[in-house]
Amino acid sequence: MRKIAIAVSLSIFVALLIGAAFLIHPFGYPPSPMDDYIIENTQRETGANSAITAVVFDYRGYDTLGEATILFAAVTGVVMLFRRKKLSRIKP
Amino acid sequence: MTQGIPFNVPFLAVAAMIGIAFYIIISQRNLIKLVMGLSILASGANLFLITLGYREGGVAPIYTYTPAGIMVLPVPQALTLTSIVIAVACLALMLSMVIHIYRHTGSTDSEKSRIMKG
Amino acid sequence: MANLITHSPILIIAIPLLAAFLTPLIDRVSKKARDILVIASLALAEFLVIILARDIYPNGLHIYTLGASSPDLTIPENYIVPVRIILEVDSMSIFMAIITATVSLAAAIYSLSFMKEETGQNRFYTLLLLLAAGMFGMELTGDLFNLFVFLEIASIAGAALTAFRTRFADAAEGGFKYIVVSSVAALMVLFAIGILYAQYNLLNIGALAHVMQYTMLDKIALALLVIAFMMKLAGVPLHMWCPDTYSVAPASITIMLVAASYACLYALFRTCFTLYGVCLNLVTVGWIVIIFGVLSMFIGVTMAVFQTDIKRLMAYHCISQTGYMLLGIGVGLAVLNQPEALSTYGIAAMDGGIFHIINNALYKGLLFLTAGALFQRTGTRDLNKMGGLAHKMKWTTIFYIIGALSISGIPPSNGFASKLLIYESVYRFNPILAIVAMITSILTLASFTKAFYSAFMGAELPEYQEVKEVPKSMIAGMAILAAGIIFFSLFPGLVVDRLAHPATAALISQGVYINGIMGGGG
Amino acid sequence: MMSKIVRTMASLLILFALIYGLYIITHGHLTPGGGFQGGAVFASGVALLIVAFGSEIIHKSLKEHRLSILESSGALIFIGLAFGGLAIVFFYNFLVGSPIFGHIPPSGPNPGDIWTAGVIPFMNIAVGLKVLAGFSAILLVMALATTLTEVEE
Repeated sequence: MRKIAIAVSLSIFVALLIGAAFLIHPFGYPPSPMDDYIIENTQRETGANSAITAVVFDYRGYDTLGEATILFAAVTGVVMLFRRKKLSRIKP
Repeated sequence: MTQGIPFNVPFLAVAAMIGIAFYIIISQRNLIKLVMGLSILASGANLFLITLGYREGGVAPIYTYTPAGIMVLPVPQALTLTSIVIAVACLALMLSMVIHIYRHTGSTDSEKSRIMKG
Repeated sequence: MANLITHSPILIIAIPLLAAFLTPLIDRVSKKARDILVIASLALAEFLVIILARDIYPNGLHIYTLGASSPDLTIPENYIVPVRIILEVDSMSIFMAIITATVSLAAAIYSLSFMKEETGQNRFYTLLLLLAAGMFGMELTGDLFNLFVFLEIASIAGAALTAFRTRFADAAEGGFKYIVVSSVAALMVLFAIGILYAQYNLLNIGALAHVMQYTMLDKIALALLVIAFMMKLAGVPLHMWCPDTYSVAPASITIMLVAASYACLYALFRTCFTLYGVCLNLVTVGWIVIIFGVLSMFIGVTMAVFQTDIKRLMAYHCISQTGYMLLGIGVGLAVLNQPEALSTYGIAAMDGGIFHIINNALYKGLLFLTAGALFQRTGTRDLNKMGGLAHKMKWTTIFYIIGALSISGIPPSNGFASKLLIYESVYRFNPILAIVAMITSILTLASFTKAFYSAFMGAELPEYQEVKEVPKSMIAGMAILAAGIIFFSLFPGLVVDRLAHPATAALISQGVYINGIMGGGG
Repeated sequence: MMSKIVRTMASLLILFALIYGLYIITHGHLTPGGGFQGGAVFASGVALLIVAFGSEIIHKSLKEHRLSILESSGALIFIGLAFGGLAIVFFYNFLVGSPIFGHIPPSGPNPGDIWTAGVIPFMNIAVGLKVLAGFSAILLVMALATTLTEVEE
């Protein structure tokens, strides 16, 4: 029974997404008020030639700070999970 | 600005990838395959973000020796950079936990390693 | 001082991050210095939250644009759309920041001695600080993609911490479930952000709310967002991961995960009230949230009654308490556009729901910490094996009684105050819901008295002869939460007027939020 | 531990991979690339070494606690640069127009000199340092975890 319920809900979900795919703006013509500002003013405001690096480190630099902490958390997590065991037992 | 079927093919590909990824996540019992399904979902999200930023006949928005032509949107590419690193971080953590589950229960089958019931 | 207040939204997030990056280096110098660094940074964050709250309640919104030439320059000169990331703190987000700050401070102090014998402690404290910074980041930001990034930080840090004690077999499984559910939820949030970005080319919540036309695509994005945040909140149909993860994680991490799920609750309210706000068909979305709430309430408590593992029992209660909040806020959402209904019971329901968030964070936190103390001393979480611990562990018993009284809503306690608010207003909205809420409260009382007798009362078991009280810092951690509960129980009226009511007013007034960014700005 | 040919080729190729990674990090603000991408290229070089020489030998020279010091210092430099502009606003680009790296390039297509973009090159290098140390630590630790049968309890 569970299998049928999953299959039905999944097919509805995918049909919904395909419907959404048709409603989104045509592939090559996105609305772009925010991005036009960035493209024009990158060199004047941030001095960087590459608009993408300017967005990553200056316009939305706070996202990249969050990004760096995600990588830091993942590395700390993995190293923590495989730490060598110099373990003293918890007193029962 | 014709909005015919051929123009929205990338978004259909994204919808197909999401459907496949959710099918894998729901139906697969082996934990490694479940992690693979999740990485498909993450790359589907990245594909979706990138295709949002494309402009007809656009070039990369970098001013060093740029050819002529309007420029592609820079913000989705920055968002995709962030979501790629997030996908890698989640993948590394999940796989190290699967290694631990395998080491403790001797199998990566999610049914057998179901230690906690109810 | 004024300068500190203007910069305080970013300092609340940046100081725990700075401390987290410093911990591995300081740890090589001395363990003591590392503990002092962890507690000092969280205490400083709490201090900043309090002075920001004192500045926000009198004069409303607080804007902080990152990277612009002045903190409140939200839109670049003579341009129509915000380009940079803007931190927008109103009384609802500062209310949630108070909860996060108190809970993470109590968790850090508690785990000083709870984690004394563990190896790899500096990784533990780094991730604890990152989890706190992730929650602060989620609550204070005004940018959708930023909300996704900090949601992801909280999920990864929480999952790694859940699997901290790798010697237990089920720790890695609990962590794995948490990270899979969080990743799927976060990617659904990312799809919704992509859909909204495709239509309006904006990422700022205020700017999006300003231009939102609620097309078919926006409905799909709303559905994705609600489902994703319900997964993170352990709303009933999607709650399977919650008991496994909460029962396996160390006690101080469990209360941080509970606070993280309330940060997701805040994100759900922010999308329903501020991002979509008036252009929603409020009755249907309100009723969806109510149905999630009632299901969580009822099924959570019925599953909890016959649990033997004390932390699984508390985890199921956590699901049912989240149901109360969803019920309270769902009623407020359902009547948002009927002014006379809103004024009579809508705002009271939302006040009750929001007040219940802080109550639950405090007493659920206290109960999980007492369960951690029991685990530390008896080495087991199984209620059948425990017994007669009241004689030896005085303080833990007192804290357990305070927590149990307020969770089951016994009159003097703060749990009762918020549940009363919810009962009254929900009864006027729809009597059946109020009756279900009361039955749930009675079942909660029943299951906690059962747990109390099997763990604390009864004859002294031979193998627990030499059990002695838990060390000082664990008692200090529990004392912080107990003091909060007692303060809220003595002055419920004061807290509702000063904390919960401004938060409700901030949630309802979408216009103030929008022209904080689009209107003033310059 | 791979065959002799693979090991010698790996030790030769590693130089180009690392140099290329550093190039991408430092020229982040001019050409496509930046801290994350350059760090990933650098880490792929380290992965080449781990595959060729086996993780135990690499572990002798590349301890993960030293890598975590490198990673924390990279992260600290990055958040320090973010704090640097706190006089005005948190993430303010305070070096634009100043003598160090402050040169404003002529708008429109230009050859692109490296002496531009204020704080961004330093942030690129800090993030690159952090990413390369972080990814190498993950690769090394996971390689060690699966091969080295460590005796635990």
